[in-house]
Amino acid sequence: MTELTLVQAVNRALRHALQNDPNVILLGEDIGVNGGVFRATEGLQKDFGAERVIDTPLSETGIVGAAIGMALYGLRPIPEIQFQDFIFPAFDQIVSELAKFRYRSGGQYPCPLVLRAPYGGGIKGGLYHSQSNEAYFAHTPGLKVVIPSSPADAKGLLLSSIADEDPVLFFEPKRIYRSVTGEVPDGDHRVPLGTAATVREGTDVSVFCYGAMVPLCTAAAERLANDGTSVEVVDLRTLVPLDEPALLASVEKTGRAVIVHEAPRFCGYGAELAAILAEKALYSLQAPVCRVTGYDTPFPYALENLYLPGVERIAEAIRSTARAG
Amino acid sequence: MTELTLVQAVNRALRHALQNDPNVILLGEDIGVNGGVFRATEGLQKDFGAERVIDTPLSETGIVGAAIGMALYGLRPIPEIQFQDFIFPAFDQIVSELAKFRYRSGGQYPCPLVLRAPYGGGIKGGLYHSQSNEAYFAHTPGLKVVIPSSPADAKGLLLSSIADEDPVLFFEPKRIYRSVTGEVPDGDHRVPLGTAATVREGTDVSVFCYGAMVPLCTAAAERLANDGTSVEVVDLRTLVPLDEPALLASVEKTGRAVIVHEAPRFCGYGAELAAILAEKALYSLQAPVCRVTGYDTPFPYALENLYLPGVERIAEAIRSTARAG
Amino acid sequence: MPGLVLADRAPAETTSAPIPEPAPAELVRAYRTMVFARAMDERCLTLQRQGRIGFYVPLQGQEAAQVGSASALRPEDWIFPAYRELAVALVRGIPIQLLIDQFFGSGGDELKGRQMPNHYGYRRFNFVTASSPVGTQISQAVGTALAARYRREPILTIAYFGDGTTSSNDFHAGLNLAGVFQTPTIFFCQNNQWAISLPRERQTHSTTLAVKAEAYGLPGVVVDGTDFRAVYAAVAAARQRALGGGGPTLIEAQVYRLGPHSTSDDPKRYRTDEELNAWKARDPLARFKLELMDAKLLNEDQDHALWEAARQEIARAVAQTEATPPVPPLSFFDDVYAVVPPALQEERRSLEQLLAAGTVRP
Amino acid sequence: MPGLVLADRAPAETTSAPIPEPAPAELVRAYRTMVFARAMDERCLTLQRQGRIGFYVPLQGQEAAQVGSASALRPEDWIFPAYRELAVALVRGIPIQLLIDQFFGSGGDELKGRQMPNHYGYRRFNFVTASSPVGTQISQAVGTALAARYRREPILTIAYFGDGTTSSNDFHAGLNLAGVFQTPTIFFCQNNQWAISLPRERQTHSTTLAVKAEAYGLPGVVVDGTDFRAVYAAVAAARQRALGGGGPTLIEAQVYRLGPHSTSDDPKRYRTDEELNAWKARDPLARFKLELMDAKLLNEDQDHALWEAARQEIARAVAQTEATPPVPPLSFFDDVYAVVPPALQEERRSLEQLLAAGTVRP
Ligand SMILES: Cc1ncc(C[n+]2csc(CCOP(=O)(O)OP(=O)(O)O)c2C)c(N)n1
Ligand SMILES: Cc1ncc(C[n+]2csc(CCOP(=O)(O)OP(=O)(O)O)c2C)c(N)n1
Ligand SMILES: [Mg+2]
Ligand SMILES: [Mg+2]
Repeated sequence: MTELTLVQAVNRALRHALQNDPNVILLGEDIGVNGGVFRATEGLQKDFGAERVIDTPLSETGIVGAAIGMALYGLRPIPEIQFQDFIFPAFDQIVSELAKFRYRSGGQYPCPLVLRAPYGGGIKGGLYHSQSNEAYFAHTPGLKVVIPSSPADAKGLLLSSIADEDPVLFFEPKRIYRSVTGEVPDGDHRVPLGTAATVREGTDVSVFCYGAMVPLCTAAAERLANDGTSVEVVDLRTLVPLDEPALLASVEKTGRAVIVHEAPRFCGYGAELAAILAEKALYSLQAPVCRVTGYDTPFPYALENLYLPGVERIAEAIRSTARAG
Repeated sequence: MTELTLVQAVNRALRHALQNDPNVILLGEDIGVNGGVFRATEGLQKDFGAERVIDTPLSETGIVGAAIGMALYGLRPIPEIQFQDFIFPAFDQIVSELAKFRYRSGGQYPCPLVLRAPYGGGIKGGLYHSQSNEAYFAHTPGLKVVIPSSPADAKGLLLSSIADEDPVLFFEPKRIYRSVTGEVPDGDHRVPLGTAATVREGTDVSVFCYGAMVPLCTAAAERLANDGTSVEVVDLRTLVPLDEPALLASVEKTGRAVIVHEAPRFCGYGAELAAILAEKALYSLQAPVCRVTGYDTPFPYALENLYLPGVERIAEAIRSTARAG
Repeated sequence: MPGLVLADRAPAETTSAPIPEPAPAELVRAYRTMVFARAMDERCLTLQRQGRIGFYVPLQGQEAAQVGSASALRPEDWIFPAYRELAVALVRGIPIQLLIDQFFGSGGDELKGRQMPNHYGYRRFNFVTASSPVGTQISQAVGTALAARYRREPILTIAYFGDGTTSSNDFHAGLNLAGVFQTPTIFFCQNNQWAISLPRERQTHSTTLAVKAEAYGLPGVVVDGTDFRAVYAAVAAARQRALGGGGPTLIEAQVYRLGPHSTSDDPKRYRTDEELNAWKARDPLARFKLELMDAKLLNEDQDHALWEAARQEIARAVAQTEATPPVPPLSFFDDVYAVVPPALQEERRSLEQLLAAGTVRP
Repeated sequence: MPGLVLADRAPAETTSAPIPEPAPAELVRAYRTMVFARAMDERCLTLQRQGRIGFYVPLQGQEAAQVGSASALRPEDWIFPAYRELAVALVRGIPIQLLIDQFFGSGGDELKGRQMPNHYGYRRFNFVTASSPVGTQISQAVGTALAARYRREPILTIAYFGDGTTSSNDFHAGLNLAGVFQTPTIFFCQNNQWAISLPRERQTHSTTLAVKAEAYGLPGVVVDGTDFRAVYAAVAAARQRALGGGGPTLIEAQVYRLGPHSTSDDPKRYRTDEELNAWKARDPLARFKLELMDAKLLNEDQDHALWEAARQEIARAVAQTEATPPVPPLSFFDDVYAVVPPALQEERRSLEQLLAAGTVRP
């Protein structure tokens, strides 16, 4: 066990993978000499060489296209997109190619790779350094989508993603890259994909969240505990495949659901969670489902603290959901 | 009034716009000399010249980028993407630029244009000529999303979209381009954006759908009428902005909701509809919400008739929703 | 090298070792493959008109470019095709039964009926499964070349694409990456003069397509794509250079699409009979046949026999495909992921029930 | 023309009319703008270090390229900047108060606090609002040029971007479209040798960046971007050609980014002091100052006064911005659409209630 920040845990996982699997190759903008703009790849080019930690030209299209070509050949590439906001030039490669290669070839060409990108707001990044674009990828069959919320999960989920036989989009909550520290197991620590974590048990209201929203939801839950409301906080960790049993079990227990994410509400990931509840847990629901999300606007700069769900807004939503019905 | 197919109605709307607004410019691949691979722009270059109906090189990035530049300058460009499946090379321009220009400039640079693309399955188009990608755009604040299901709506919604001050993605159900005909008003026929149409009234179950699914849902409703189940079919027509009052009013009346679309279920547009019901109509719901959609796989070729919702699958879902609870 | 010219002002690189002329037997084999491809094409266009297959992309006019380029490769080289590379597939030795099965989307299709006709690929032949969005294979081919070099495996990758596809994002990304990393990659552009209805000169304002190589610091060559030997020589030279560490090459093979873009297309809407006829006079098959006859490697009887053999083999394959049961109805749930995840299993189960109840039919 | 060379083997096009040298008053005005830009830069770097603004992108080293290019334009020409074009904005006459307001995201910001510092734009100055994703402005600039020509308005558009951005999709798409349609567009590449930590020679294997023009059939020129006159002449010539119907030009201005990529960057991690110092010796301000002093257009006292005036004006603007109230809390719901749609009105109302109740604070 070592006390690490989230970004350090990512770095450790990458180092572990580079050390233990010669097929692992990192590529991206500024990841080598510079160690990544968030230092996630710090020291790795120095230790593993420029053939394994590759500084690429400024082309997300090329980064993902080349990574796919490597994966087809049998390597385990880990491309980095500098900010999730800049993933769109690679969207065609991700959605048309990466997600569909295994399928369209009748299983001949699996394409396992882990595409890493920091996502989310709260760093005064404005429109183009703050977005949460997970829903686009969650809607794309063939991709897996993983978002850690703690240093230990960051390492464990990343190592599981690298070992996975399918393409994984691994989105890192940059806002808590350094603000959260925690004990991280050394060595080959794995957290299985597809399993949610109940980070706090409770009986009155269930809160479903992921990434940088998890600490905020936990804080809101603690606040409400003082008022006598028992809140269960479920960190989904893997958005695709979703741990649906965990979702349903929690709502069957509490009868009330609050869903929290940073992305805009309309057609966001939370819509799917709410839809599943409307389909499969309707008779358990004692109160309307409630979503606490980014508003349906682009991400603003000066007013990001109003735009983003904060502890107060989350707590208020839990409170009224607890009372409703 | 003239009896037209859906694709002819699109052509008439474009012709009307070219005739009445010198700012209207069409651009895209094979739309000029060739008249479009579906003949939607047939005859327009001949009549309005190559400066107004522009055959472009093979670059969706360039088509949309250039169209944005035209819109900034005050024109009303109508770019065509040959198949909605090929929109992804332009995804960055659409999501990062088109959707955000007005916002990021504090309102200085509106960017009104209508991006047309045929979408959907049922034409034996396989993975890359069949997709329904509306959810990606519906999740992107700043864009409007419109999908007609009849010739009259195709013309009326398209003319309203061209007159709109915001960017509109106008997706045309290619499967019913020619199979559906109907009376279409001549001249400047408009159907306002943001209003759903109740294409069939009913009291037992509400069915929400759009595009090529509308005729199938209507057929399913007719079938069930014989069994004594009264089905209301609501054609949403505008996905963004959604006519939420129409959604809620219908479910308040029937207490039961079936949602139908071709796109994969997970995080599809139907998830948002179900989520709104779980938030705002929970106490009206007498049965679980039911989604009938494409399965969560890429779009298959040989088995597309099993993949796509058909009348039987829709009717079965309505039937069991009518009985549930 | 006959018919081979260096692109307008492209950095000229000449290979040291001379490229050997193909042996007579190789020439005849190449011709036979070209005949075979043409016969397949004719047959498939008919099958499509008869409604027996849903769609087809013909290659007529491009046989010499395809057979010439593919013949200069070795089986371990990875091919990244577009959708028009039937003759490349035949050179690679992909059994026509597999191809016909794919065109029909029948139960014999190793791709399991997932894709439209012409969008095939077979891992054991190092022939990567094609997709429809143009250009995406180009940057992938560069990645595979990087991977092979990383493993110190002496192979190259070749990406096939058309004139229109030089405008794609991946053309730019792929060639730039290849230049920076000097990957063993050949970019083989079949300039068939048209991208559906857009003529080459309105696709781009550059003097040639090969000259675009210079934007990435690569050598670019133009070759007469109706001339088997010229294409063979250009590709063999590029291969030699690439494997010698000399980096990638862009080759523009000038050809003509004699048929429609696809069975959905009507070229009469956008091009003239004069143009078509001028290029028909340069039919690569006719040219190659004359050359072989001049060299006494072929006579009319032998030619006739080649066509007959091809037609019969194709007919047998079609018959076998049509006797094959269709793809199993629930198979479309496979291969989305390595293992079908629980939610998708549930979807499969629900369809299985609908099928069992007779509510929906395959 | 001093310092101007045609790109390696690019199709040379020479303009007929000679480009007039800027008048002495123009030269002095240009120098004053360069001083102003440098002073702004220094001040803003300090403001960022003090935490008074959140972020900043410096332009030091690129002043001559920016002032030289922008001075050769007319106010009706549309500018499509990247994020580093402060001196271009100053030439255009954008009041520094507006810029400082934008950097602070204060209530005076005409962009309403929507964007990070440096991502501004003002319609009335024909200076389009910048975004972060690199390159997207390039194809947009081509579309605007097409629109202007369609309206028979004699203007041109100019897109600014860096060396790294030549690898973007929109560079390829934009230059190709411009070539095909021969739009009145200047592609102005400030090759400052680095894209964050990637040096120019690992961005692309081409001999120059200007040579990429040939891939699109355009003229490409390389110009010494530390030389005001050379840049001015190159852009003026390109403008003349474009408005005469001669089509677009790619100009590569060779400069150096003397500072960090942004305030988040530490260039010591990836480049040497030797390289930096070599380029510092070519500081465009120092060079221009010497030239003006040689020509007796400037003396030390006047130079000093220019710096003082600049610093004072900037200080005044900062003070005024800091006295401005913040952007109104609910304003971020505006401008998503022309009219706030009902669902968004509902979201706004819900936040309004939370604010009114004191649950959340601005
Ligand atoms: C990204 C994308 N846009 C549009 C299309 C539709 N389309 C299919 S083929 C084609 C023309 C391709 O021309 P070219 O590259 O010259 O190849 P050719 O068909 O002539 O062999 C177009 C526009 C597509 N497949 N992909
Ligand atoms: C599409 C995209 N990918 C990545 C980034 C992150 N990024 C910001 S600036 C930059 C380097 C740009 O280099 P260059 O074009 O040379 O311009 P310079 O900053 O040197 O002026 C990168 C990689 C981005 N803004 N957009
Ligand atoms: Mg072609
Ligand atoms: Mg640079």
